[in-house]
Amino acid sequence: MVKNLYIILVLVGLGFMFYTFADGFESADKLNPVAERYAKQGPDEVGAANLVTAVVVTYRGLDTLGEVTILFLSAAIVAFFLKVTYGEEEKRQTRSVSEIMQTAARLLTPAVFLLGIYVFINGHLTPGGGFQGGAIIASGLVLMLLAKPNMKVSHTLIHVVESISGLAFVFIGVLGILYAGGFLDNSLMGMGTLGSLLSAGVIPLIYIFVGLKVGAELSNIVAHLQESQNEA
Amino acid sequence: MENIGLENIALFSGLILSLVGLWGLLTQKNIIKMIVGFALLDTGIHLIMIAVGYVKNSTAPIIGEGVTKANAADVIADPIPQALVLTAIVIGLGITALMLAYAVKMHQKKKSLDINHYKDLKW
Amino acid sequence: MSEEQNINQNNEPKEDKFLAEENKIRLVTGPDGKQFQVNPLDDYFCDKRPQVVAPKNKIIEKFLNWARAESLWVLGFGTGCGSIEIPPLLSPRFDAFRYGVQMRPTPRQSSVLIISGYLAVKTLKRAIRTYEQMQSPKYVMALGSCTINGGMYYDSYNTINRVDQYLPVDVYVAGCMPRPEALLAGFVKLKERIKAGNAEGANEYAEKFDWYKANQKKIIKNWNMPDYNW
Amino acid sequence: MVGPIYIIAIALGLAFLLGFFKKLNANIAQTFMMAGVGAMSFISVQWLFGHLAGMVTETVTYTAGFKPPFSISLQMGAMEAGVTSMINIFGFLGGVYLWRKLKEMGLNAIIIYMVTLMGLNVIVLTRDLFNLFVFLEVSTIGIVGLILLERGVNTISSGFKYLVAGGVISSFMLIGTIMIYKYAGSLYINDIITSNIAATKGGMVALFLLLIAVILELKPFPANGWALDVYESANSGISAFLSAGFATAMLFVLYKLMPMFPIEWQAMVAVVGGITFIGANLLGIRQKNAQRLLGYSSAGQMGLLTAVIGLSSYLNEQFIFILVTILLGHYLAKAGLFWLAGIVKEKEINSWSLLRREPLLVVLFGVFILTLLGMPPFPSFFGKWELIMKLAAGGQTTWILAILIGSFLEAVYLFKWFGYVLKGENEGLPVLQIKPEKIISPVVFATVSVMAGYYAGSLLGETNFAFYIPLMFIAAIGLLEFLPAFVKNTFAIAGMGYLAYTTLPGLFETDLLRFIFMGIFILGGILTLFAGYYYKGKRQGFYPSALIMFAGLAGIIQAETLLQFFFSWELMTIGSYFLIIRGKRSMTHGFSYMLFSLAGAYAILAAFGMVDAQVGNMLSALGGVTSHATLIFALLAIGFMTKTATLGLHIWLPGAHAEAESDVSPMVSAILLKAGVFGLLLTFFGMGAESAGNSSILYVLGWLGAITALVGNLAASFQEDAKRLLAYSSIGQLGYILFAYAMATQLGWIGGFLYVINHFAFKAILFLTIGAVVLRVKTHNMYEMGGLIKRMPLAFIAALIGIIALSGVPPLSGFAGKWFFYNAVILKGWYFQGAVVFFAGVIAFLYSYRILQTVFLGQLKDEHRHVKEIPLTFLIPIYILVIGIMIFSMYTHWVLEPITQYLTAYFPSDPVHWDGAAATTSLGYWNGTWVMYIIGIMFVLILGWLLWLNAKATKVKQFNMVFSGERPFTPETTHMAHNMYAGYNKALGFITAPGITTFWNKVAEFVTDAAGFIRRIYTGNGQTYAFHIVAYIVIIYFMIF
Amino acid sequence: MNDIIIKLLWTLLGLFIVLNWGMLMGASMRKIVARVAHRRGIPIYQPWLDLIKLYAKRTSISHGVMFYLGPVFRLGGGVGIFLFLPLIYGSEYWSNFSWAGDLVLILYFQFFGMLGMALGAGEGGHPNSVIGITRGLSQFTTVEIPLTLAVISLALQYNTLSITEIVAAQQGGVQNWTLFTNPVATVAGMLSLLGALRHAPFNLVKAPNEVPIGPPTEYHSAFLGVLRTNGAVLHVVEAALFMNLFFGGATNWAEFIIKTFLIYFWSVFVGVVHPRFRIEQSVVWFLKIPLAIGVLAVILYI
Repeated sequence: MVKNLYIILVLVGLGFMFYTFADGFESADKLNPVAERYAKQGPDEVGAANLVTAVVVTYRGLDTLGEVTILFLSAAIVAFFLKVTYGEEEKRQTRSVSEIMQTAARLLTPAVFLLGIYVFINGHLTPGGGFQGGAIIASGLVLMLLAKPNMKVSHTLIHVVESISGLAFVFIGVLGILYAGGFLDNSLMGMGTLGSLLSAGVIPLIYIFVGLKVGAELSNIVAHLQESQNEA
Repeated sequence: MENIGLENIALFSGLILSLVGLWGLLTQKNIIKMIVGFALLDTGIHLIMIAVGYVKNSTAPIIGEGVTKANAADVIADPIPQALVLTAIVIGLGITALMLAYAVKMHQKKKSLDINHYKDLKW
Repeated sequence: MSEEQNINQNNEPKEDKFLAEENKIRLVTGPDGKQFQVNPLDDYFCDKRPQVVAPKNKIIEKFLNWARAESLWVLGFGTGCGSIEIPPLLSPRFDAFRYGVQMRPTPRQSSVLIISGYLAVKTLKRAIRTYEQMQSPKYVMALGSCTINGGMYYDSYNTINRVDQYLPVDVYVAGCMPRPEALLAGFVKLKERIKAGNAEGANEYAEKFDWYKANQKKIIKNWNMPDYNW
Repeated sequence: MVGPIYIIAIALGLAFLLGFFKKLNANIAQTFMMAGVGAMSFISVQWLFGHLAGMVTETVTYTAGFKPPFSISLQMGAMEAGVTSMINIFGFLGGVYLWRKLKEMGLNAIIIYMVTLMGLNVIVLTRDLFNLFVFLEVSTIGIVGLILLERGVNTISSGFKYLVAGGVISSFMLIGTIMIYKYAGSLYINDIITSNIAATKGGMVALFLLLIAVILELKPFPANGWALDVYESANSGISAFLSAGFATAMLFVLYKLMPMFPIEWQAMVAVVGGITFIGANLLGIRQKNAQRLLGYSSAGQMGLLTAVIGLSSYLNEQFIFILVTILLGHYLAKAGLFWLAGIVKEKEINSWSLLRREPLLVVLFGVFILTLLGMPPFPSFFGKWELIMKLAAGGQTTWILAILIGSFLEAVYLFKWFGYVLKGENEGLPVLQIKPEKIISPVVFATVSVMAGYYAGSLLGETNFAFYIPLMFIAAIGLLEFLPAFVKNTFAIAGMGYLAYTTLPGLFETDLLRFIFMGIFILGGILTLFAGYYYKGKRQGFYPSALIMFAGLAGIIQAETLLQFFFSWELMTIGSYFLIIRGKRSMTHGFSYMLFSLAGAYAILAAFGMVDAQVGNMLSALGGVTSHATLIFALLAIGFMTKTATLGLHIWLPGAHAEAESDVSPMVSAILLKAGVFGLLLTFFGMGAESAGNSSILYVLGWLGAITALVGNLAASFQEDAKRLLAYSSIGQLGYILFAYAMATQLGWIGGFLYVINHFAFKAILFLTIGAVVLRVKTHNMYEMGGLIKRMPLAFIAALIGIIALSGVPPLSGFAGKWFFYNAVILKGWYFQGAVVFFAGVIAFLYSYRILQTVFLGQLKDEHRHVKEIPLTFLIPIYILVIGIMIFSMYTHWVLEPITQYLTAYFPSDPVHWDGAAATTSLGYWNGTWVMYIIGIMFVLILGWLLWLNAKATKVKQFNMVFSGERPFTPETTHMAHNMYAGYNKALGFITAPGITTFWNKVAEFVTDAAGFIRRIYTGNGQTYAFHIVAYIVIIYFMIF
Repeated sequence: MNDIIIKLLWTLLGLFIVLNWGMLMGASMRKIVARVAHRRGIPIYQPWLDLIKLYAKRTSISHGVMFYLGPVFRLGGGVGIFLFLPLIYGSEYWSNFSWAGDLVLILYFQFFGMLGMALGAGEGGHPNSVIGITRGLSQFTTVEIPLTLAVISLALQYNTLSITEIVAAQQGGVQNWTLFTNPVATVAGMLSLLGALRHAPFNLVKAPNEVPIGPPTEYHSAFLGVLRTNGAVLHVVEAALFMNLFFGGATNWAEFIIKTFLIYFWSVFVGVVHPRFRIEQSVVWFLKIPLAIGVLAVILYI
């Protein structure tokens, strides 16, 4: 218990440290120069109505690439870590899934997938984007798995989707170096009209791939975690 | 303190949430609970990030209703923290997934989720 | 006690039941791992026979004998009960120093061996060794009747009767025990013998070595050593 | 130039591409991966060469076509090029090393490996704070994945601990980053540097959080338990990755971010680093597990580098050099050692003796250990040197002390380990299986280490090519290890001969002092090497070690700058360590030798630092020192006295000399000890005795020398081991020499020189003789010998002459020493010290007699009845020395007169007057030649007389002695040898009570106990480790705010 | 060259005188001891007879080369000291070869003989000899200390280490002797002399029956003769050394004889009235009072 006392003490100290952030914290009245430039130039330079998307995909595209990489890595590690040992699934006892659940899942899954796709295709226009869309797609998979615990997910499909989208992302990035201002330069394709679906250069393209990739990877993780229970 | 705004609430709750998360991480012996603590910590930080990006009386940085290219710079919130938080969430997700995978594997190895049972290496 | 009972020196049977353990032939491993035999009697002891050393020309020898006679270094070993009579010699009352008599603790430096009484078999061995380790010219003086004919122990199982069967005695001092005065008289006698050139006991011992040795070995069964102790 | 962005593109593209072919043949996949890593290496290396050649300048690559701060940019400067090259080359070689393992673990492992490597590259290159964070997470996650190459429960739990700790750290980093953004309005590092965000409290805290997170990633003591577990349990290739790759990148991050932080925090960074350096190395002392030990060492090295970064303001223009060389040393060594750990597969360091079955591995191990420790000729040596020099120039004495203490602690466990490798028991250990791909990488790194050392040295402009010729010669000999010993011996002697030919004539013209010492070193070397012809077989390792030592010795003499001197000094120490440790039971002794030597070397280093700060780096400028002269003097004296084994610092000597091989003992005793003397002389010559401080130190040294002589001689008298006796005698003799030089008068120094030459000659004779006898009789114990004069008369004569020279009996040269001593002592006024020295001189008779009596006289033992005379290869050098000593005794003035003239420059008063062979002082006179004649004639006359008298003496054997009418029992019971001076021991034995040994043992015990106590903070509980991290942050926060 | 030969002849004559005086002195000392014990004691010519007898022994044995060389070294040591010691002050003939070395040479030349004796005894193989030697060496180590200090004190006093000059400084009357000018050093030196001459209480080395006579246990015949010769020479030259150092030297033989006799008598005198020390006792004894006196002697002249 003395240990807990120490922890409390340390956390109180930490709180004290954090308090300096909170103390006199005030939101800025206006944007800082960087953000201001994004706000002013962004729509023209990037062509995305959603400025967050502009930042995420173009201005800080390398971050996004890293982000994708992290997901990719996590998926790879989980896959590599939780090697599934097939053949023992008979032993696994699963609770029977309720009828309501199964029916609802059957009904909702396509809708969820559709929503996910919508979200990432419109990433440059509305709140949302590749990650969000991908997550929605993966949640659709979770729903399926909840309904059918013994379902086998096609890893090959997932990998193909994952790899193609990942490669495409990098490829677009490299094209940016070759034909535009730099890695992941948005201006590879025409800007289009602000606010229309086919605008914002390569952003929709990238977001499609990111969405597919994120969806595939998250599905992959979920599937592996689920399957790993087969392992004794 | 009369002008406690949204951002202050977000910041405070973010800070407190991270402390709570840390507390959980540091005191809970169950590995799953530790991971939950970590998730809380993460979430708290995300809140802080969002709070930082807030500009007084601003709106979402999406050009559309009420936001035009011309006035965007004056009315929108800072888009950068929002972009960052997106990344941070994904990173947190990745780490959490890994932690869970580890937890699964550790449980498989020792049939225990008590962190105290994994002290074979020390000194 | 006849001459034919000569014991040859090197043809002794190797297995001697009286041979002490440490004097037996043993197999030893050298530091380089090679094995070889060590025969202590050969390797650790010199087995040369004593040689007769003829006196030098008369005049020089006369002078030297005078010096020898006046410088009698007595070995301070007590071989028998008579040794109790020796210490008083050095006391103020008798003061043997006056006659050039001095005590030495080691046979190497001494010229006179005093057999101070009967010799037990065990003691005989020591006495012989000691005598042999002295450097010639060397003299033996025997005290008391026991050394002459066994005295009261003439029939004892463990004492020898006549010392001159085993060692060349120069002077006998009679009495049981002879008093220090008698000892002094003995020294005077010995001096006279030396000065006269008659005290050639060492040469006699070397000459009749085989005879002496045979006598000695008859008494001492576990000789355990080369014949002559250098 | 291929842009750095392609590093990312190639890695990720390949990674995603490989994911495509899930069922691809692992070999092909891995080939792709290696090709990718190769391409990454190529990109960074071409940039590095571009920078080195001055073809390119610092280049910034923008992404997304916007300039920073609006987009993320990658900067490829010289440092970045270097660090990424290091990381990528490591990645490539590590990939080679892990080939089999990765293939076995499948495609995912291959992908993770490559992506992790890419992450590290981006960490280095990026100029965006958040991007840094993202790719740091990429690397962290990647490493967590790579940890899983091993699947033991310990590995997995340690991976979890790592994950938790990494998560906590990155949380703080994230808070810091976002808060910095809030206050700076930008994430571009250059912007943050220029913006003054530290002005606000919040900004400060934000910066603090970022800094502390970066520092925590460098595993600072004590908040580093989480990383140690990983080091211990992960695959060795991955531990290497963590240590050489990840840590390197993180260190660069710290370097990169440093300008962001307030300048006052540098001190904090330095302190944190310093504590880590000392703390981690302290705990390493108790560690038995090889990989965990390396983990501690890794943390320690990072601590040192952190400290270097924190101290950058003192290091000025040399900062980068220091950082890079030390980092390079760490990088090469740690990777190499972890790789070796994977080859050995033994956890416990004392099982590493099985490394000995493969000489190549031993060499590699040695290279890495020495690289890690900063020994010459490896790069970190120059880094540490410059570090100390600059710190000294900045007046940072405490820092010098801290760094030297840390280095010393590091040396303790590294050399303990080295000892196990070289000498540990390797019976019953499993067979060493070396896969070809595992050996390539260590070999490459070891080679790079050597080359980098040369390059670093030439960057300093101090070590010219000629300095490396001996080393190259040694390397050549090292390559000829397969040849039989006598061939190598011939080469070695030829090399020494060449050295003599090139150096001696020149020195004779210019500098008598150096000529004498060089003569001793070279002549002694040749003679002792000659004895080596005795040994059959290959004698692996002997010649390189011996030649390293001699190269060091020659280097000391020839050195002109402080660095050259120190370089050679360390070289000599290493070589002699290898030589000493060759003995059968010499592991512990070699170990303590090394520790004392290193401690001494560090004292010298510290002193040199102060000298360099004042008068520059020339050895000859020593005299110009003005401030702290006394401290410098004392430090130098202490440093050199560890080599001369002065009382208090002597405990290594007896064992080391006694247990060494027969021809090594004279090398280390007769020759090596003189190096310490030479050092002392340089100090005394250079700094003089004029100042009050120095002369009071000299006074202390005088007493110390006298007492050393007394205790050394007394202890020698009580030894049962012949070589140990000689070893203690060396202590005593070196005590005389110290005393003589401490007098700092002309007479004293003439005496000192005389003793130096004399001790060289007779100790070489004695050690060679006794060593050869030991070779013949296979025991050191004198009471097991005896009577050997019958078997080895020539050895006896040599020993007798040696002993006469030693004990100072006229007419041999030892007496000349005594004569000069008497005169010097009285003229100097050191009466009581002098009396102690003379007392010691008389005590020398006790052991002199003892060794002659118990070895050569008395009773020959059964087993030795057939031993042969000592080998001819020993006899020849011995008799050359014997003749030498005779000539020297007879014509002492041939040597002493020039010395007197030489010294007149320093002591103009000139109290000695030479007239032919006769020396005259104001006190007296002495004519060595006549004394020799007179004694010789007299001796011959008396001998003739006795021969005439005793011509016919019967030759008897050993038992023909008076034994009170009895006969001796056995030779053993008749040989009076054991506990020979029982009565003397009763009277004065208390002086030799091992108080000093006990003292040092207690010190060692205390240190290890402290380590054992402190390391209990590493409970093994991942939660506790996380708590440590948080507590560390909070504590440091409250300390600096 | 002629000079040297003449010198040599004079030196031989000196040696002869010293040898005979040594034996005579030894005999008289034994007479004195006898008188103390109420005996008449040996005839005064006894040492010569003993010597003749020893040289005239008919047989002898040898244990080896060093056994042979031991006595040579031993006598060489004694004669060597004699050679380097000026006997009569002011006489060129009797100053021997003292120009080749000085006090230090003589101090260290003592070891020459000791070493030889030790080696010879060792070659003899007898454990008792070695025991005797170890005792002798042990004792000698501390015996030297007061002497060393006394010599340092003298060197300070006279500012020279040359015996001739030390003697020269003491000329011109009794009051100039070191005995009076530096009594403390003299005391230290004379105490040291007790140990050097090895009379009781410092004669455990030669304990006659415990370790039969110690080092020379195995020596006999001419070997012993040589040793005894040396004993006679050495006692005189040691006494002469002390005479030169502390008692004004000698300007003629008569003075020489009287002074050496008295100096030697001092050790006999002490020996007659004292029992024997164990070795560790004697070692420690010299480290107490004589050492303190020696230190005092130096302190007084600093």
